[in-house]
This record gives sequence, C-alpha cells and structure tokens, in this order.
Amino acid sequence: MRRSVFAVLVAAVPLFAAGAILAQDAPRLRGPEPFTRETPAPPMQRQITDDVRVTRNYPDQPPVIPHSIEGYAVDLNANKCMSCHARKFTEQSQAPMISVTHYQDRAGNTLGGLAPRRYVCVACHVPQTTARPLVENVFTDMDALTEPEGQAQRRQR
Amino acid sequence: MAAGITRAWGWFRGNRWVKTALSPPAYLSLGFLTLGGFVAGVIFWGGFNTALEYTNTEKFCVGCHEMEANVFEELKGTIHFTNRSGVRAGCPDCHVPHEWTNKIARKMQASKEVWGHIFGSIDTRDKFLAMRKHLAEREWERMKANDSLECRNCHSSESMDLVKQNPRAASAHEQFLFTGEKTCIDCHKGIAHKLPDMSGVPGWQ
Amino acid sequence: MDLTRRTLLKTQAAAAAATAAGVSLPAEAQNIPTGEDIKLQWSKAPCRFCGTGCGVMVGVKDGRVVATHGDMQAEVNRGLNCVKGYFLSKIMYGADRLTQPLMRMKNGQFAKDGEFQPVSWDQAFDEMARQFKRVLKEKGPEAVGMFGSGQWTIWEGYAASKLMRAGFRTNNLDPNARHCMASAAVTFIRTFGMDEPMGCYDDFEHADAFVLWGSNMAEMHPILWTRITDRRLSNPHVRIATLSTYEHRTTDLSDAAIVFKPGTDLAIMNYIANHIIQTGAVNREFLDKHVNIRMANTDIGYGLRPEHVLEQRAQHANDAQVSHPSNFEAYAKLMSEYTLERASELSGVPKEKLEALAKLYADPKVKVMSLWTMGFNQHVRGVWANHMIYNLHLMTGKISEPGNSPFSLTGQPSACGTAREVGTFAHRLPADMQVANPEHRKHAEEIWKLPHGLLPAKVGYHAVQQDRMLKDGKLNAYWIMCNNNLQTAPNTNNETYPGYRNPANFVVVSDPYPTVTAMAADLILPTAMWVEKEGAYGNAERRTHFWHQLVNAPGEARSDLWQLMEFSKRFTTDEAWPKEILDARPEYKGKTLFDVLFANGEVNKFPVSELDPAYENRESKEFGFYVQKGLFEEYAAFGRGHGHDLAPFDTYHQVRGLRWPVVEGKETLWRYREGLDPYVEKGAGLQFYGNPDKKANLVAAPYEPPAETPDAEYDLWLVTGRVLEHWHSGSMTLRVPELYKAFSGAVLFMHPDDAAKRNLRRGQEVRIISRRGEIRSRVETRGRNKMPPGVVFVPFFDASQLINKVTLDATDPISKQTDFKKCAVKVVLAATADAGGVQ
Amino acid sequence: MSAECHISSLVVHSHPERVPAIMESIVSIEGAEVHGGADTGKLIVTLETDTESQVVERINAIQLLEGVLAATLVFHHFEPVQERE
Repeated sequence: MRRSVFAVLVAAVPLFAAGAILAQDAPRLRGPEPFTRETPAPPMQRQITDDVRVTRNYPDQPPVIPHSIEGYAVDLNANKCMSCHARKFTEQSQAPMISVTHYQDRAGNTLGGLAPRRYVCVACHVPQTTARPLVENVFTDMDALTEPEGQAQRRQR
Repeated sequence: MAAGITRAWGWFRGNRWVKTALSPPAYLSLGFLTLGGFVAGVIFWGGFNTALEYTNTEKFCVGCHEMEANVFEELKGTIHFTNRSGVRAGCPDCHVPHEWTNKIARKMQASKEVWGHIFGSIDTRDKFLAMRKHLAEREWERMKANDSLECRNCHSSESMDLVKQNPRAASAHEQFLFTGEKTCIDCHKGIAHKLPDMSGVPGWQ
Repeated sequence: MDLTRRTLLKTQAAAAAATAAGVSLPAEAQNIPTGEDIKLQWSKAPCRFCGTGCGVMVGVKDGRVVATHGDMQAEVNRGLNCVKGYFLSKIMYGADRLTQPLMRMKNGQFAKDGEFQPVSWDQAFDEMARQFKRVLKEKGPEAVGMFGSGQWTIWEGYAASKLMRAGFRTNNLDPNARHCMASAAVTFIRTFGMDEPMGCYDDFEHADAFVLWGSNMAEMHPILWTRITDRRLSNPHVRIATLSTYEHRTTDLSDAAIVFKPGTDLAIMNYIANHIIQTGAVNREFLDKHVNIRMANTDIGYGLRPEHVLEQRAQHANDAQVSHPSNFEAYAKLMSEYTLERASELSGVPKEKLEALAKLYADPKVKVMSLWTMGFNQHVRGVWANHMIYNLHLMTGKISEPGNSPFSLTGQPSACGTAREVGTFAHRLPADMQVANPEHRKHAEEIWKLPHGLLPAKVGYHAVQQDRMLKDGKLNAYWIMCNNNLQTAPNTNNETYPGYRNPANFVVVSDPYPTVTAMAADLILPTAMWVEKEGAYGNAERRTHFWHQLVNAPGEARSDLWQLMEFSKRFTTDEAWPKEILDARPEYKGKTLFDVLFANGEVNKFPVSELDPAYENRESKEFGFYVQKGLFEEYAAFGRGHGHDLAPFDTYHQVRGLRWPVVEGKETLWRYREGLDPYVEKGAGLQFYGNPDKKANLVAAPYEPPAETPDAEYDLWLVTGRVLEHWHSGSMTLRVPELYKAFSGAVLFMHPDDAAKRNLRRGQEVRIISRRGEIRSRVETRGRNKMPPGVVFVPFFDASQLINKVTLDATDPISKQTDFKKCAVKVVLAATADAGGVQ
Repeated sequence: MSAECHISSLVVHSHPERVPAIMESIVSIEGAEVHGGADTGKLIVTLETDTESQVVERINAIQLLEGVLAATLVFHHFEPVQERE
C-alpha cells in the first residue's frame, strides 16, 4: 500500500506545481532543488539473495538473478554461471537450465552447448538490490488486458 | 654465495661461546651439561620457530613481487579481504596449515617457490598467467587432500547456521558438505583469486 | 489494488460460488483467456537506446506496449537485445510522465522566478513565441538557439534544422551528439572528405584481431560485443586487445588488457606507427596511390574560455584545425621519436605488451578491426586520436575490405542518422555540406525553395559555447529538445546552470519526463517518445531504419516534430526575415514560417491517404499531409546521387533497415572499394571519393598532455561514463524498476589501496572535489570496474550524484567535443571534508 | 484514501422460468455480474462494492426479486484500495 501511495504522489506532481513535489526520492530523478544544492549520497543497496523466482513482465523478458553474483568469473578462462545453469549441472544445482534459445548461433543452427554469442550472461540477466523503485512504473501486464473482465473494465474507462 | 658460507662458518668457529661449547668440558658438572643442553635447545627451538612464524605473515608473502602483483592484488577485491565483520584472511590463513607437521611439510614445498622466485619463473604477469593453472591445481590438490583444512579453520561446518545462509547455499551444504560427499574447495574455487583456464576441471565447462 | 488483482479475486469468488452450487461456469469466467483475447499486434522498431541500432519487436494490446523482444530478422542483433533493450516495454510508463505543458508562473503570468503551473499548449506557445520574437527583435538571430539530439528521429532533426537555419536564420543549433562523437565526425571529413565508417558490422565476422581503444563494449555496446565474443570463442586464432585506463568487463574477455595512463594513447599509436615504419611493414604502394600526408598544427590549446591561461599560452589555439601538406619522410621522422621505450615510459604499459599490439597492426596477414567510442572522442586530442588510428590502417592498407576496418562506434540511436547525416551541428547542412560554404548554402536554399541568401553563413555556437553564451547573456531564447544537458554537460555548476537561470534568458525544455534539465527551465513541453510517434533512426553502420507509431502518448504530450512544426505557425516571414530579402522576393511576404518551410509543395506533397491504415499517425492527421514522408523525401534529395543515396520512404517500412548508399535497391556494406561500392570507378580498385583527388589524408600529430593532470592536492584522475543498466542520464532506465534495482545509484570506483591510503572503506560516503565543484558519492572497491591506483570512475546517470559538477569543460579544440575522461580530483571522507574546500 | 474494495459472490437459486428476467434485473444492479448457472437455475453472481453494508443491501435486493428462492453469500473478500490518477 505504502508503495502506491508514494506512486500517486509522484504521478500527481506534473499536474501540480513543481514546488509541490519533493517526495524524498525526487532528487534521485530530478536533481537537487535548487540544482546547486549539495545532496548526500544515497546508501549503497543490498543484493537480493533469496533465490525466489520473480514473475517476468512478458514471456521474452530475461529473468532477473535472485542471488548474488559477486566475484563470479565470466571471462576467457571460466564462466561461473554455467557451473550451475548448464544443462548437465542442473540436477545437482537445482538451478533453472539456460533457455533453449541459448543453444542457437547467429545463423539459427542449434549447437551442442551454450552459443558463444550468449556467453556474457550479465548482458541480459541482472541481479537485483532491495532498493525501492524511485517512481512507480504503470506498465500493464498483458494478462490484465487479455482477461474478458479486464477488457470490460478498460472499455468503461 | 660460497664466500658467504665460508664467512659465516669462520664467524661461527670464531665465536667464543661456540668455542667453549665445542671444546670438551674440563670441569663442568653433568647437571650443568644437561641443563645447558636443555637451555640451548630452548633457545635454538625458539629462534627457529620465530623465523618460521615470520615466514607466516602476509608481509613476508607480499614481500615477493610475484605474490604482491598477482595473487595479492586479486585478493583485494574479494570478500576474504574486506567483509561485514572485518575478519581479514591473510595469505597464510588459507595457504599454510596450522598444525605443526603439515606446516613443516608445506614449508618444504615452499622451498620450491623460493626457487621459482630466485630464477624468476613467474616474474612477469604473462609468465604467471601461463603458469596459473599448474599453480592453482597444486593448491586445489593440497586442499582436497587435507579436506579443505584451512577453510575449516574459520568455516567449520559444525558451526554453520543454515537459517543464516540463503536457501541455495543451505541446501547445497546439506547435500554435499555435511554428507562429506564434497569438500569446500570442490565448489569454492576462485573465490580469493582469479581462476585459471577451467576447461577440463570437474564441475566447469 | 490493480486490475489483475481485482479480476483474479472475482474469478476466485465466482469459482467458489460455482463449486458451492455444483455449477460449471462458462469459459469467460475462468482465468484462461483464449483466441482473440491473447492476440498481440507485433511491429518492428529500432531500440531506443545506443548507436548499435538493434531491431526490436514490439507487442501492443489495447493501445499499450505490453511486450518486446529481439527481432530475429534484424541483421544487427538477430534476436538478441541487451538488458536495457529487453525492458523497452516499460520506459514509457514511469508514473511521473509529463502530460501537459508546465510554465513558471506568478499570479497567472509567466515569471522567471515563478513556480511551475500546468498551462495549455496555446498558453505555452504564446509565451514562447512572445519571448523568441522579443529576442529576435532586440538582439537578432544570433541570440536564438537550440540544443538538439542524436535521439531525435531523422525528420525531427531535419525539421529543427530548417526552422533554426531557414526560419530563424541562425546556426546556433547543435546536438548533444557534440558531447558524443564530434571528434569522430570531424575526423571522418578531414580524412576521407565524407562522414561515417567505410566498413560495417559484418566486419565482426571477418576480422582476426579486434583492438578496442578506450571502449568498454561489454557494457556500452553489449550486442556488438556478442558478435565479437562469438567470433573470438568460435575461432581460436582470433585475438582481442583492449586498451583502457582501467580494467572492466571488456578486459575480462580480452586476450590482452592494456591499461595506460590517461591521455597517453596518442603516444602508443605513434609508437605503433613507428614500429610499422621501422619494421618495413608500410604498404608503400597503397600509401603512394591513395594517401596524402599532412602535418597538423601543434600546441592547440584545450577549448577552454579564451581568457583561460592554457588558451593564452597555446600557440595555435585559434587555428587548431589547420594542417599542412607534408611527405612520408617527415612523417617517419616525427614518428621515430616514439620509441618502444618512450611509449612504455609515458603510458606505463610494459614493453612486451606494446610490441605485441604493434605486431597485430604490422602483420599483413592479420585482419584488424579497430573500435573506439568515448575514450577517443571525449578527449582533448580526440581528432588527433581518430587521425592516428586511421594513419595505422592507411599505412598498412588495412581498410575498406571485410575484416580490415577502423570502426567508430556511436553512443546514440541516431547520432549518425540525425545529428550527422541530417546535419544538426552548428557548422553542418544535410549530406556532409557545410554552412560556411556558399555553394552548399545555395544548394540547400534551392532544395528548400527559399530565397537566395537566406541561410546564415556564420558557424553557430557549439554545445559548450552555447552554455557559455547563455551564462554571458549573449544567447537568450533557447530550446532544449530530447536531451538532459544540465546533467550531462561539463562543469555544470559554473558554466551550464547559471545560463538557464540567467534572468535575460528564456529556456524551454521538451521532454517526456521531469529531468534535471526540465526542472531548471522556464517552460516544460511534454513530449511523445519512441513508438508514440512514427520515426527513423540511423545507426553506426550507416543503417537507416524506420518504425510506425504504435501507441498514443499520454495526456497532451506531443512529438518533438509536432512541436517544431506547430511553433513555426506562430511566426511570419516579416517577423523573422530581413526586409531586403522579402523585398527581393515579395511572394514570401506575410507567410508563416510553417507555410514556407513545411507547406512548401514538397514536404506537404503526400496526402494522408498514403498512411498505412494499420497504424496511427498523429502529426500527419493533424497537419493534413503525410508529414514524415514529405520531410524524408525532401531531405533525401540532398544525398541522392552524391554517395548518400537513401531508398524510397516506403521501402524502409518493409525492411529491417538499409545501409546507405542504397543504389538500385542495393545497400552498400563496404565503401571506397571497387566491386563493393558502386561509386568507385571501374578499374580504380579503390577510391576515397569523398575528397576531390580521391585520396585519404594521413594527418600526423604528436603526443600532447591533457588539460588537467593530478597534482599534490587534486591527486586522482577522474573518469566518467556509463554502466550497462542505465542509459546516459537515466531518465528512462531509472524509471524501469528492474533496471534501477540492478544498479541502484552511482558509486565511486576506486582501487583498494587508494581507499586504504585515505582511510576509506567500501560503502563510506565521500566527497569528490575538483577545482570546479564537488559531489558526494560512496566508495566501491569491488565490482565490475577494477581501477588502477590513482584513477577513479564515476558514472553520470544518477541525478542525485551529478558528477558533471566536478568535470572540466575542456574540449578538443578542433571538434569542440568535451573531454569527460580526464580531470583531477581529490576524494575525502564526507564527514571530515571542509565545506570551504570549494568556491 | 482509505477506500475499500469488497468482492463477494452468491448463489442465487431461482425459478427456472423466471431466470431470464432475474438475470436482467441482477445485471442492472450496480457492481453485480452474472457468471452463469442459468441452465440449472443456480445463478453465480459476483458483487463488487465499496462497503460491507452495500453487500448486504445488494443481497437483500436480489433476495426480493420475484422468482428468487434463495440468495446465499458464498465468498466475501475485502481490502483497502488506492485509485491511480
């Protein structure tokens, strides 16, 4: 609840005088008021390491990483991610296997292992901190639109 | 070097105490001899151990450019260098057994490292990287052989509180560590230094 | 409680009742939608972020973007996106989107010191027009200016260029791309007489060695990096060498990580040139046939304010761009000063590493692709750096063929397409033409159907100069579009902010979100973004690609294009043009700028009936003609037949982009090489036809030190830049929760020894202080960037840690691009810092 | 800002021949929707209301419709709600 209260505040801002903003996170997006004021640095955030899978916003979204990857090697010598997420290690690690798309090379051929172009996992998969979003994102989940009731609701709008 | 040895020997023979010690006892009591032997023993022993202990300090290890520029530099960015409670693991904590006989054994091996230093077999970054796999494998074997003794000096599996670990770690420890199926180093490679080429290493690809 | 939850609960409720009653419910009450309900409308679009230009498929339902994924058919990325690209669906939906104009008001009137109040578009444009007219009247065209963007669509940039140059008769139009790749653009023209790379991304699949000069592609161009890693890991012989001032994710995957002292890349390149010459690896035949050798003016200053001591001291601060004809012997002599020893000493790089690198370039059997971005371009000797890399490729003939490619990467989605090709720089016109050239102006006037002599000849204020002129009160009516310059310009506390708040100035900002820049403006105009409008971008490999409007912008937000054209209606020629021109051509009298610029018979040539019925197009429906098509076709006339040929408008809506020149429907992958480029004459083999003599210019220059170097007090190098998860100032990515939570705030990357020396610990709050200003940040001694002692890195995306208050406004004197990579700072614990440390 | 959302469901047991008429009048009630059950005469109805008392009101209203044998509340859930914009 608190989250959405905050969201409403922020959402309302542009509609009213800018002077009226400044929910405490505003400087994170709009800079200090006035610009020249010195602002304290926000604390560094803790990593989420609860291993709880997070719903994807849509099927093609790369899942976020629910654990710490601090110090994980992804270099010419080793790829630490693969020592759990590679097909052959998933039974003992109980980690999700890399998606089948990751076996396809640029030409679309399916390979016997991780496609080299997909080697840098962290280009698409990122860990998360416990930071509270600075402003709500009102992106709509497609389910909300595909359900008949949802559509009825939207039409009334 | 030879010159050095002769000089040392000369001094040794010239030393008054040594002279006395080596010249046959004229009018000393057996008791004194025993006692003296004992005292001498203690002094010698103490000296040896002090020297030994000195070689067990991070300062000593990092004294060598090879260690300072490569492995120690890499350690700086890891949890074993800085962490929540400020417990710093220095080189010897992980690389020198604490129990005496193993320690001596390790020190014997270490002579090889001194050799390497003198002949500069890894005195550049590239040389070091070329040797890295070999060096790492030796350390892994040693730790595997002693069941990751140095890890356990701080991280005893008996003292682990699974509630305080994240679920993934907890279940892994339950399944592999507590059952003795695996030892620490089997999974926790490259946590304090960068990894060598891991191709062919079990559990990696 | 949102819709999903409500629906879910009702479904549960109904189900519960049904079970109780032993009744089975019809499908629609169950939570398994089927058929039409789950159909999404998929359309192609380029990614909104970097200059790579990845193809994206965008899924729309009920007027909302609900999904995106990598476009399998897009040549650039073949189905891949980076983490930012995968979250494009959410960038438009930050809850604080601007939905109506906001103006600073006091009791119902505009007031510079007023508070922002919502106003109608009419109120907004009335005040804006009043202010612009006042300034035009009192001070003339030179007091009017605009700061544009490499994120503008092609037609937005084109419309802006027409409005400013032909409408208001000023060249005070510059894009934020000036901060980004001006050095690259300028050097392309100086070397080849034509902008943009001769090669393309296909070089990735052909090169044997990749040399990255000050580029962290793993984070800044992740998808191009996938093509390099693909090449490297699938072909054992391939090598990657990365030069940088610190180690990062790119060096992790490089065979050679070469960390040099900031600014000494110049010495390294000259050493490599020397090595090539000394070892007889010079391709003399190529050199003699295709290359002129020139000597650059040296001691050229640092683009600071003219009264600055460094400019006073510099011998050629005022003719920095000049170079003189020379010969190979003179060049060889100059290079001979750069011995392995000297280069190693200057750069701090071990000799063997430098030599190995030099051999890659020298070996005729190794196909080398050189890549660079901000490390080179944001450099007080950026133009020289660009020249030096071309020199290596020209000397060895490793150019204009698959795999042999000096390739300049770009940072913005349309830095090439809009900023460079359309020519929104203070000195440029479309198709590489220059405002200073009377022939070029005449040509433009003809295509634009405007009276002769209308276009101004004087080169306008460049980005940094605009800030200085605003502060000095010489630039008074200012429109900022599609960028966040108050966060991204250098030395903002002293050189940028004062100009915005200068009472003599009226500053307008068009943006989708309330950015740092917007909050410092007098008028904020809410802008439609990305797929809320029909658009076109041009990426780093000369690829032009289009997209349709897929959804409507929220509230009253309107595209930059609509704003530019609508605003032009509020001026008549009599108000904007000199009397003599109108007397000479009375038919232009009394017309609005809209009439003469956009309703000129060309731009309004195509009826709305030509719109694709499947897609909305707000601007066209409002203005009554196919705006984008009209603007594009008029613009394309500049380049067709001049080596910049673009395909017909409609083609681009079908294909996944085409690389110009597009001749007889065929795109061009490698330019200047016979058989690959239709513009090369038969039998010529190779022609750098951008220059009259069809030769390229090898321009020799020495090593010169940076503008500011650490000393006893300010004892650290400061490097600024980006991170993978956030794009530029973060105004889009910080509003995507997943991206924000992936990198939740800027930090100060620092070597553990530097931290220990200052008794700092990871996570502690520190002050980063320079001679210009200071900010607070947190110490990071771990993570993705491994700094060498003496160098620190701070990303600039975080509006609460405005690192550009600290940076130095020194630019390359030739390209006028700022050096964001080199200035001197000190770092102290926040608690103990003395507030008086900075004035 | 402390608005609530009540979601409840009932089974409305009705005379089969009166079902169409009953459905009509139920749909006309604010926040009420029929999800099915017409064939068996056991209508599945959900109510979306702002207060608990409204739930009771609606049930009574339905109860009193001609041909309704019984309207039984099966499911009731409520939670606070914040409306956007």
